Amino acid sequence: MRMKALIIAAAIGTVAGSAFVATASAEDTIYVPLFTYRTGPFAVSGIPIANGMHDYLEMLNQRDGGIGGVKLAIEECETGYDTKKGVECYETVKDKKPVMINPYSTGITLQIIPKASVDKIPVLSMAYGLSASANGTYFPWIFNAPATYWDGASVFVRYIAQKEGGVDKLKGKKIGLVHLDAPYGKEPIPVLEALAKDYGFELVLYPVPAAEMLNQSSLWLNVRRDKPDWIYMQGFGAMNPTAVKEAAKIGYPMDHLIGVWWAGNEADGVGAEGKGYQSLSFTNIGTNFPVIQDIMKHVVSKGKTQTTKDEVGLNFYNRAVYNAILIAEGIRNAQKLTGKKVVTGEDVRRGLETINLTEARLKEIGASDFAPITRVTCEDHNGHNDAFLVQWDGAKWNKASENIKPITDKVIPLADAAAKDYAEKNAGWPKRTEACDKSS
Amino acid sequence: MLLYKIFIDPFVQMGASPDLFVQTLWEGLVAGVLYALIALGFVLIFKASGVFNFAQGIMVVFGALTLVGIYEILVRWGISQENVAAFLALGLTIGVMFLLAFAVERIVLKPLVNQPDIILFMATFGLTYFLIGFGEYVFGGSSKVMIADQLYLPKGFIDLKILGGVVSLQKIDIAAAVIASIMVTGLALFFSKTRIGRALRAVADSHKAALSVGISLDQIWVIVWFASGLVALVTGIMWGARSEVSFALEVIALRALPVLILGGFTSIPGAIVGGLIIGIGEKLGDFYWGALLGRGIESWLAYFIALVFLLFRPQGLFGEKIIERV
Amino acid sequence: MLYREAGQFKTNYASDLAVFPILQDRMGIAAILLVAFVAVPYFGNDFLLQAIMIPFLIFSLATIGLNLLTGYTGLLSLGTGAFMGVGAYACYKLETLFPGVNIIVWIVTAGFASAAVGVLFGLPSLRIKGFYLAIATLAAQFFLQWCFVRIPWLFNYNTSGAIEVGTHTLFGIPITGPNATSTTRYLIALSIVVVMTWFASNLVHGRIGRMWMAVRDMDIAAELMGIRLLPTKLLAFAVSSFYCGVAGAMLVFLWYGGAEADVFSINQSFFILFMVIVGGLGSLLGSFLGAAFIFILPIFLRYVPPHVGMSIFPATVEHITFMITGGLIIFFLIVEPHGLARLWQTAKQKLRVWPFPY
Amino acid sequence: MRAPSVAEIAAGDVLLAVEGVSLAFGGVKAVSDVSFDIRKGEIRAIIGPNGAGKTSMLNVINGFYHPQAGRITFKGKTRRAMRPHAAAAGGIARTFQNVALFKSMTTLDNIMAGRSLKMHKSFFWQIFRHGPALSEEIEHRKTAEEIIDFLEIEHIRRIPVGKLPYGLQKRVELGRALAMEPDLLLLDEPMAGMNLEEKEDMSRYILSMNNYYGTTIALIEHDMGVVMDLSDRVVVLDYGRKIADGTPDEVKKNKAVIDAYLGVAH
Repeated sequence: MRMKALIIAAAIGTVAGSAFVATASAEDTIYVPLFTYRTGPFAVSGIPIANGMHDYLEMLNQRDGGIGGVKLAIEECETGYDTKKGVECYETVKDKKPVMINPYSTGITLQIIPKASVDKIPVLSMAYGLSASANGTYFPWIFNAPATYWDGASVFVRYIAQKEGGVDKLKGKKIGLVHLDAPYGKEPIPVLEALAKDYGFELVLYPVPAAEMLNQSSLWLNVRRDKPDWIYMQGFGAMNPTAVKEAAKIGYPMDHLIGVWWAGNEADGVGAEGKGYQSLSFTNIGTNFPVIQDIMKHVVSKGKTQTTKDEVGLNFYNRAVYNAILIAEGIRNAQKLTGKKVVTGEDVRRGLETINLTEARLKEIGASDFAPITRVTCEDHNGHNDAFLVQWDGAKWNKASENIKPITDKVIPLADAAAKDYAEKNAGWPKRTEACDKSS
Repeated sequence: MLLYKIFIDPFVQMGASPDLFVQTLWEGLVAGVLYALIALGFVLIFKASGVFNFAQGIMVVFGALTLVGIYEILVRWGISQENVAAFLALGLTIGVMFLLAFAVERIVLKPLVNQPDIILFMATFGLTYFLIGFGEYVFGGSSKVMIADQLYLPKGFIDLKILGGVVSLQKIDIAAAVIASIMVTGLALFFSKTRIGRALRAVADSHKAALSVGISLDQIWVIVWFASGLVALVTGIMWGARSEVSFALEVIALRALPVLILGGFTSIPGAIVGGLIIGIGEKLGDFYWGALLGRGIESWLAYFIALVFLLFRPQGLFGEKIIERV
Repeated sequence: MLYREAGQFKTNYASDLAVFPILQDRMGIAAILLVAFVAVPYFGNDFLLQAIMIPFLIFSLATIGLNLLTGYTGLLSLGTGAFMGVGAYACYKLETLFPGVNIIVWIVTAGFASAAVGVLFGLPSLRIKGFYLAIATLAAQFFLQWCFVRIPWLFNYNTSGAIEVGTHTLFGIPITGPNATSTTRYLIALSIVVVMTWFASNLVHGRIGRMWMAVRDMDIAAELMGIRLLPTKLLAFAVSSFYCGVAGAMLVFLWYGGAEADVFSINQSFFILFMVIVGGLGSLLGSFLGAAFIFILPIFLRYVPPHVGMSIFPATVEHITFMITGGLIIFFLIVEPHGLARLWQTAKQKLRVWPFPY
Repeated sequence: MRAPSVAEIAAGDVLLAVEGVSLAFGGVKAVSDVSFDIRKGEIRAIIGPNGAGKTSMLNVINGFYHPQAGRITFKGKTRRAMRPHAAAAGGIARTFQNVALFKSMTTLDNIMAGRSLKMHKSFFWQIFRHGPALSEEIEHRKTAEEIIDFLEIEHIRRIPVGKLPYGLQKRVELGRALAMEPDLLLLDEPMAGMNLEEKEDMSRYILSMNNYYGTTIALIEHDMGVVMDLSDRVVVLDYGRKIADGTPDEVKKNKAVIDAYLGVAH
C-alpha cells in the first residue's frame, strides 16, 4: 500500500515536472493575458468581468482577425482573487512577453506595481488599484483610467449636493461610508474626509470586516441609530447584496444608498428588496450598442465563449468590454506609433499613454454612448472621467442620472500628493525616464 | 471620560432608546440561533465519532448550493410549477446529503478509524477542499439567490410599535428561530427516545457498548453525518435567505467555534446556549462598545468572549469537570 | 546496495549524537545543499525561482515554526497567519524607523516581535488544551488581523493601507524591491532558511526538544519529572512564533514586495497547518515535504493539462485542482497518517535492506 | 553503599513524613487522615485492596494532588502540599501504574528526558549544539548509557517506546526515573501485568538500586510475595485509611489487614 502510493506520487511528479519546460508562444500573435477569478468567494463579480474582457478581444479576432492583422493570443490565468495565485500568474505570463497585465484585484495590483517598470510590462487596472497611480509622472507604467475611487467618491458628493440643492446644503449633514475593512474599502476615506472638512458635513465610517461580509446586522443597527442622510458604499462581492438587504430591513431609504461602481453587480440589487438602490457607473447597460451586437454575432452565438446570451449586456460585463476596448486601443496605438505589427509591452505602454477615445473614435468602434470619452496623457494616466448613476428597479439596472464630473480640483492634488508620498516611502523609486508621445 | 464611555454611556443609550436595545437583542438572538445550528452540526459528529469536523462550514454552503443548483436544473428541464420544483429539489438535496454522509463514512472515516484526533481533523480539511472544488465545478462559482419564496418561507417583516419606537422582526428570522427549535427538539427526542439515538449516546461513551446494542459503528457514523448534513442544509437555507448563497458563507461557520468553546464539544444544550450567548454578546458588544475601538470588532469579539470564559471554565459551560489521573 | 550503514561505527558519543549519523545521509544533505545553492539559481528561470522556490522556502520555514509548536510540543495553533503578519509588520516598522540598518537584520529581528506576541497568546495554553486551545489561538488570528487593518501606525499611514517594500541593498546589490533579481532574493531566503533549519534541528535534538516532546507525549509525567509546563510551552510558542515571524517578514520583503492585511488571513494559517500535517507532525524533513506537497502540487496540477495538450478552462482546472488536492490529502492520511516524512523513512528502511524484504 | 538493616532504618533519619493527610474529590474521600513516614535508605511498600487510595497517596507525595488537610515533611522541610516541580527538584522520581512514558520518543530520549532537570546549558548554546551544550549532552549521555547498561536495554536504545512490549516499557520507565538520580523513588505497581521471569528481573533491579545507589524506594504492589520479599516496612491502606504499619511480618499477622484482604465486613 505504501509503496504503491509512493509510485503514484512519483508518477504524478514526473508528468507535472515536465510541464515546466516553457512552451514558446508563436511569434505572430500578440499575447494578452487576463487575470480572472471565476472561482472563490468573489466569483460572482469575476465571472461577468472575465467574460466581457474575453469576448470583446475574441470578437476582434473573429471579426477583424485581431488588431492590425495580428491575432490576439488571449489567455486567462485564474487567480481566485487570491494575491498568492496572482503573483504566481504574473510569473507564469511574464516570460511569454505579455503586452500588458490586467490584475483585476487591488491586492494583486499592489504587488505588481513596483515590478512593472523593471519588467517593462504596463499594468492596466481599470478603475481599481492604487488611486495615486493616476499620476503618470510617478507611475509611467501603471494606468487606471477612466476614474479613480477618489473620483467616484467625489462624484457621489457632487450628486448628493445636487439632490440637496447645492453644496452649501451639505453643511451639517451626516454621511455614512459603509466599506470593506481592507485597503480597497478604505480607499475613499481620505477624499471624503477632505470634502467633509470643506463642505462641513459629518463623515461616519462603518467598516465591514472581510470575515463578516454576510453578518452585518449590528452595523446596520448602528446606521439605524445614527440616521445618516446619505450612505456611500465601497463594497465588493457578497458584502453588497447583504448590505442592501440589511438596509432594506432597517427601512433605510434605498435611493440614498449609493455604491461605488464595483457595487453595481446584478446580484447586488437582490431583486425587489433592493429597488431604488443606486450605483455609480461609467459604462452603459444593455445590448443595444453596435459593439455588443458584434460580440453577440461573432462570439456568443457561435459558442466561442462560456458566456450565455442573457449574461451579455449586464453591468459588469459591459464594463469589462470597455476594459477590453482600452486594451485594444493601447495595442492599436502602439502599432501606429512604432509601425510594428507585433508590439511589445514597452510599445503598448506608449500606446496606452496616447489613448484618446473621442466621441468620433467611440462611434468608429461601435461604442458611442456605451463607454465614456477617455483621454490618457503622459501626466494623467486616468482621465478623472465623469460617472453617472444607475438605479436598480427590482430586476435590472437603469441609467438614472446625467454624467457628473468628479471634484477634480480636490482629487487631483490629493492623488499627486499620494503619488509623491508613495515614491518617497519606497526608497529608490525610479524617476520617470520614459519619453512622452503625442497623442494621435 | 474613557471610563464613562465604557461603563456608563452604553447603558444610558440602552435606556434612552429601548427599542434599539430590544432590536439589538433580537438580532443577536437570531444570529445566535444560526450559530447554534452550525455548532450543533459540529457537536453531533464530535459526540459520536470524536471527529472535529472542520468541513461543517462547507457543508452549509454545499447544502444550500446543491438545493438551489438542483432547483435550477429542474426548472431548466421544464418543471414549470416552481413550488413543486423547489420541494423536489429539497428532497433530492436531502438525498445528496445522505450520499455525502455515506461516502464520507466509507471513503474517509472507515480507513482512518483509530487514528489520532488531529489526523481525522485534517482529513476533514481534505474534505473541505474537495467539496469546494466539487461544488463550484458542478454548480458554478457565482452566488445564487436562495429559493425562499418557492419553499414557502415567509418574507417581509412585522413592525412592533413598542417602547416608544419600532422593533422590526423579519419573518424569515422568526421562521429561522422556529425551525431551529423544532430541529433541536427533534434531535433531542431522537437521541433520547429511539433505539438508534440511545446507541449513539452509547458510542459517545464507549464503542464496545454501542456494538452490544446491536448497531454497527458504520451505521452510526452515517447517521450522525447525515443528521449534521441536514442541520447544515437548514442553516444554509436560513442564512442563504438572509443574505445569499455563496462560498463566502464558509467563513461564518468559523463563528461556531467560539460557540463550541462556550458550550463544550459534546453538549447539545451547550451549543444552543453558547450560540445565544455569543450571538447576543457580540451584537451588543459591537453596537454599544464597538465605536470605542474603531468598529469592526465583531470579527474577534466572539473569540475573546469565549477565551475569557475558557480561562475560568476550561471544560466549557456544560462539559464535565476534568479530573486528571495518572 | 548504495545505502548501507554497515561498517560505519561510532567511536565516541559526539559522532553518535550527530543529526545525520549515516555517511550516505550526510552526502545526501551536501548534495541537496549544492543543488539548492548552485544548480537551482544557475539553471532555474524566473518562474521557478520566483513562483516556486522562494515561496516554497518561506512556507517551509513557517511550517517548521508551526511544527515546533504543534508537532513537537503538541499545541495546536490556528494563528500562524497572524504571527507571520506580526513579523511582516514589525519588519516594515523597523525598516522605516531605522532605515540605516541592513534589511536582513530587521527580517530576523522581526521574529522577536512575533515571539513576544506569541508568548502573550500562548499564556492560556496552561489551562486550555487540544482543540480548545486551537480555537483560543483563533482569537489571536482575528484580533491581530483586525489590528493590521485598524492601526494605521503599523502601515505608516499609507493611503493604500498596504505595506510596500522599497529597495534595500547588501554590498551594493539590491536584495529587496523590484530591482532585486529573483536569484538574489532566492539565495538570501535559502541562507536564512538553511541556518534556521539547522538551529531548529539542534534545538529539537537537545534538551529543549526532549522537553517539548515530553510535554506533548505525556504532560503529566513531564510535570512530575520536574519539567515546568508553562515555561516549556511558552518557549515553544516563542520559538515557533519567531520562525513564523521571520517567515512572514520574508514573505513580504523577499517574495511579494508589498502586502495588505488579507495576506495574513485565517486561510494562511490553515495553509501552513496543512503543510505540517501532510508533511508529518514532529519532523523537520516533513516540514519541507509538506510545504512542497501543498504549495507546489496545485501549481503542477495547473500546468499539466495544457502541457499534455488538453485545453481545459482555467476555472475548471482550478476546481479540479481543489478536488484533487482535497482527495490527495485524504489519500495520504489514509496511506500514512504520520505524513510524508514517515513515508520517506519507510522507503529509506526498504532501501537499507534492499534487495531483501527485511 | 549498602542498604541499611531493619535496625538501622528504625533508628535512621526520616526522609519523608506525611501527617494527617486527607484528600477528597467532590464528595468522594480518596484518603482520610493518613500518616506515615519513609526513612532514608529503606524500601517502603504501600499496599491495600483496589481503591484504597494508594495511587492518590503517591500523587500527594509528589505534588500532583493537593490534599485538603495534612502536612508533608520532605528532607526536613514541612509543607501544606508538595508542588510537582519542587518534588522533582528535591529528588522525588516516580513510575506510573499505567506506564506514562513519552511514547513517540526513543528509549534513549526518554531516559535523557529524565535528566532535563540536571541540564542547564542555556538556550543560546542549545541552538548551536556546540561547545558547552554539546559537552553537557555528552556527559549526560554517558549517565544515560550507564542506566541502559544496568537495565539491560541496549538493544532497544533507538526504538520509540510506544512500539515496545509492556514489560520493556516498564523497565524503560524505571530507567527514566533512575535518570533523575532520585533520593526517593516512587514505584506504582512496577510489576503489574508481568510474568514470573519479568517480575524476578524487576525485583532484582529494585534491590540493586536500593543496594548500590542507596535509593529510598516507596512502592505500591499487589503481589504479596514480592512485597514481603522486597520491603523493609509496609503501610496498609483500606478505603483511604491507614489500617496497619510495620515490618512485613507484623503486617502479615495484623487482623485488620487480613479482614481487608479477605473482605470481611467491618
